[in-house]
Amino acid sequence: MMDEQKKEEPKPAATPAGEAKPAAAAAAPKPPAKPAGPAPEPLDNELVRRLRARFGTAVGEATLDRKQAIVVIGRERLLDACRYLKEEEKFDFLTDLTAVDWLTRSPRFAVILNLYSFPRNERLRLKAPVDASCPSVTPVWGTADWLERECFDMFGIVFEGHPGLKRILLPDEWKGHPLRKDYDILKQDTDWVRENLGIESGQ
Amino acid sequence: MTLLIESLQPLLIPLLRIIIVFAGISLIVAYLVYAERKILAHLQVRLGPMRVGPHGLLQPIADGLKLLLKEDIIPAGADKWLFWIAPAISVLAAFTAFSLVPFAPNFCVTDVNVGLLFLIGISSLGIFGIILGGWASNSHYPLLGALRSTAQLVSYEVALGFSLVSALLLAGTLSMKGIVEAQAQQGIWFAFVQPVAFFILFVAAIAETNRNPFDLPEAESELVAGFHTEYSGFRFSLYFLAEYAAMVLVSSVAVTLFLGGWLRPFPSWQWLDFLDYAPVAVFLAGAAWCFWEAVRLPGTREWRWQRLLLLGLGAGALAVAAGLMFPARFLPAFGEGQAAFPVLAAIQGVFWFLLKVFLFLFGFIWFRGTFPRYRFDQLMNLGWRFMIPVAIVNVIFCALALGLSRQLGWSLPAALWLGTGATLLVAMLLRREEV
Amino acid sequence: MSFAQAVFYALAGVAVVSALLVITRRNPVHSAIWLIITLLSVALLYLQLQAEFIAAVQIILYIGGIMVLFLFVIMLVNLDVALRQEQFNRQWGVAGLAALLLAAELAGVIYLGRGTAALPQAPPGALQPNTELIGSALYQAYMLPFEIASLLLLVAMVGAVVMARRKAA
Amino acid sequence: MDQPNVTTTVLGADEIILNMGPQHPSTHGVLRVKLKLDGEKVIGSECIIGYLHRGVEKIGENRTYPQFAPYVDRTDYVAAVSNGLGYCEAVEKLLGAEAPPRARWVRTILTELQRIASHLLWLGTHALDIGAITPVFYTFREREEILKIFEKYCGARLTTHAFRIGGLQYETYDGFEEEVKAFCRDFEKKVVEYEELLTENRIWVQRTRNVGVLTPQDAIDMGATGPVLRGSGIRWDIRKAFPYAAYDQFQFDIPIGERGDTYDRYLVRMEEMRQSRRIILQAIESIPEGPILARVGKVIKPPPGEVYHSIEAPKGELGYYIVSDGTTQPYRLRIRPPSFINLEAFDKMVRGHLVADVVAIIGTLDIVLGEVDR
Repeated sequence: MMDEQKKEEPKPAATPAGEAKPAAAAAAPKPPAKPAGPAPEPLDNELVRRLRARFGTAVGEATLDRKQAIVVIGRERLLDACRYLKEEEKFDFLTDLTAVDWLTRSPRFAVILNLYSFPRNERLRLKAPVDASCPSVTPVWGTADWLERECFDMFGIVFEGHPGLKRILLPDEWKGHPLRKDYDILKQDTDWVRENLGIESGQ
Repeated sequence: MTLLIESLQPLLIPLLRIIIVFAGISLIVAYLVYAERKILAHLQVRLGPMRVGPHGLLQPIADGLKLLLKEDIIPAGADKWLFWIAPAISVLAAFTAFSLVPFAPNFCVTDVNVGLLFLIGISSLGIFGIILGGWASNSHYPLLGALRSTAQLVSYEVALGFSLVSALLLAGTLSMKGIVEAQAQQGIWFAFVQPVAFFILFVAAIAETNRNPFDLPEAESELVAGFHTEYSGFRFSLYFLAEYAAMVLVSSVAVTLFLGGWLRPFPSWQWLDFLDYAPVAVFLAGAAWCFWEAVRLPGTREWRWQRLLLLGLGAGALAVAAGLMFPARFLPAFGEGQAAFPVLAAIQGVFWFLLKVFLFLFGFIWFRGTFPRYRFDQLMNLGWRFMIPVAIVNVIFCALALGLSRQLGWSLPAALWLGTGATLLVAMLLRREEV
Repeated sequence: MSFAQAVFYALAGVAVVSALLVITRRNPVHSAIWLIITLLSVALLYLQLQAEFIAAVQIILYIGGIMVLFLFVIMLVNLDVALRQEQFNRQWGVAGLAALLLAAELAGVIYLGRGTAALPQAPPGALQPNTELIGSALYQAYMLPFEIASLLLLVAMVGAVVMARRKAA
Repeated sequence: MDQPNVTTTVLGADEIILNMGPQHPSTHGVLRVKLKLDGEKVIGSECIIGYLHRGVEKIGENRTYPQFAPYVDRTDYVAAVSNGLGYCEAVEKLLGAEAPPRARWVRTILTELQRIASHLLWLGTHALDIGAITPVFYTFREREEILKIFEKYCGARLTTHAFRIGGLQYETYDGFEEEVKAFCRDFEKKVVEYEELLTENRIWVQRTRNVGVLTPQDAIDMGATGPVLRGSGIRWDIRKAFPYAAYDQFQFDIPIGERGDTYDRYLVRMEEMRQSRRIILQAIESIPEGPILARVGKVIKPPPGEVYHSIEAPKGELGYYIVSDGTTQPYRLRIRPPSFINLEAFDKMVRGHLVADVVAIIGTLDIVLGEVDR
């Protein structure tokens, strides 16, 4: 555990005081016996406070899971929040953008943005609960282009404002979005397979 | 009937020569491919062809058979007539040009007094094989390959031409034979007094034959196979043949113009006369190697055939060596009585000529194993903004040197070296400008 | 008819027929190929006249140089459009008439002057040394015209470069 | 002669569309690139990917945690060890467990060997694309030595599945240290050999200098990581920023480029190989004794929650985002593929260059289509 903490501490000198991590480390309870394992806990640091001050109720729950900061943001303020995070808080790097399908929840999907800040050497995970559409963050980070296309391809989430939203990994005519939970692992677009590959099944 | 035979008489000897040259060049080309694969393989820490025959020696034949038996595909949208004729043009041009190459003082198909011009003219027809083949395929990659080819060949032909001019100035003749004789007479190979021209010729020759680092028309990683992407089977093998024949051709031209053609090294130095026996020595060495290998093979039964083959080869080489040393007095037919060993004397020229050509070809293969490929604009820059100006400057200085030596009685080599130095200075200036 | 004459007529025939094919082919690449054949047969005619140098230069410059560039340009332009265009416009009747008139005139002139203009016999062998003779003719006897011609070519070249540049800018 | 019915390609003075791939010698797999050309100049491009899509992430949701480990080897199949490290550490983080020191040391050694192997493959093919046909044979010679070590260690050369959640699959074999040391000893000279062939070769420099320039701003904006990012002059490496395995124990430098062109990326990767060698030598000298597997239980059942863990794979940041719902299978498993995101910068890098440069740029991005498409 000690080793783990050491790792999490920001290394390069370029980093200003990383708010999230030390606060978290202080708040972290001593790990109990093995089976319990780590669990999410609420997060309240400078960054979250600034975000709340600026975006009010759009900023939802902020948690710290496995010492990683997670902030939930409403979809209507997502683009503004991203812009703010990039320009003011120096989260200049969009590491990853993906989604999770919570089949039974409402809104159904959570779009996950994994941000990183070079000056702070710190990661931040944004979660935006959305139903079928989500504002595109391509104006903020160029990376989002393909990542949002992949997300659309796999989950069917429409990113509003995306310059060319179309499928990226699957064929354009494919029906269905494979990473949705109601898309069975053995399911496939049999019509497409028959028409384009000339076989009955691609599996 | 007799009249017909008599009227054909003058055609007979040239016909025989044509057949010998054609067969010889075909063989050389086939084994050039083998040599390339072997040399490249050894440069690249691998073995190359090893399966067909001992050390893969029969590989070229197997390759040829394979290509002949392959299905011949003509793309649907192709211009069939042109698609059919284009490879033939390439091969025809490459092989016809050999009729003007003097392999030895007494052996060339024909010697024309504008021989070099004809040779360049005929070999420049080979471009049409590439252009038309690329166009007739009706496909993007071949077309791009053909366009690249055209631009490249036309550009480098200029540099090539200028580098030839300086040799012509020194020789004072356009006859291929005359050029070699001029080198014999002046007692120096032109490469030693015109190194810049020789270098430019070498580089331009690589570019003209589409070899690495100038192999853009068929750059595999960019244009798949360039102008012959759509070709297969026999037609592809024609292109292949033409390309390698062109390599041998430009090497022959370079050897004739700059490396003294059939002359042995330093022909005017008497104390090097023992070099005349080099062909014999080569065969003797070959025989010795065969025998040594045969002895070294393990004594078990499965190596019996290998051993027999090696022994046979060794014996053959010995026989050839003995044949070369056949004394003159048993051969009245040769009767001139000039050479003590007439067979050796006859083979002498061809031996040295081919040796030099092979050295040149080795350079081609070595380059291929070493250099990355130029980009198209860089190739053009090199050609137009460096090679051609330098070649022109070189011609001017060469002419100046000639004038100086004729009018003022300067020593010709000294004047030429001075000119070379001046050319190199100009080249350095050009280079600096570019960087 | 001697062997040489037969060769001459064969070559001349090839030259004329392929020249006709040059203007009648719809596909410019084919036209270019026929033009190459025309030029080649002309080169062979030079050879028959023992003008080896001219023949070699004909092959190098016209076939190996100019025709290659022709083909280069043809490949760069849109051939589909060319194939769909009318090959002969409405003036072809008038043009044909003019050509016929010209041919008649030429034939008439040759017929009328058949006795007077005796062509000199070609020398039996090649003029030796061929290349040197041309060289000295060009650089001694016809120095001025030669230089003027090369100046003209230079001007044309500079003009081409200027035009190309302006277009790019 | 019959009138030919030629359907000539439209090659007006304007644009043509050139399709490269999916079967093309230098697209490194089944990448398809549509190039919009003006003559030979590229004025636009579109990458068409997905030919190798196998739904790895979907498979991950339907396998238990240990079952999925071999699948990650098949994403970036030329750097399977790195993939395995990333996945195992991500699951360990999710569990709150940590591999014992000996395991971490061995992981570091194998991962750095894998980095060298991956870079060697890149170097060979990149040089081949630019027309130098010889280096590929030299690099494969050395790569072979690394693969032999892998084979001896875990029985596989390519898809190694070398690690296990909680530590190592196997104890090292007898003579492992000596063989790794011997490799490192020889490898120093070999790098010099490659550099002699290429680094100062005029043609190589001309072909790669100022080709595919990616400014630092663009590199960050396009999410480039790994040597692509460092080539643009940003000194960022996850091994330093968020040390994992045993990287915090060793000294090594992070090379960066100045201009962000293909040549700089080449130099960066060459230096990275040297630094990897340095790390391996330090690690092999100090392997601690002890267990190789932490106590993680027979059934891997992480508590609910989520984790993102990333490592510096040879191609860039390889991240795993795993959401657990407390069962034995991940609820959501996301792989952040470095190749995929680096390839995104392709269009930006390729505009204004020639077709020949396209090939150089694909090579310098060092993509593996198995990872791009997953």
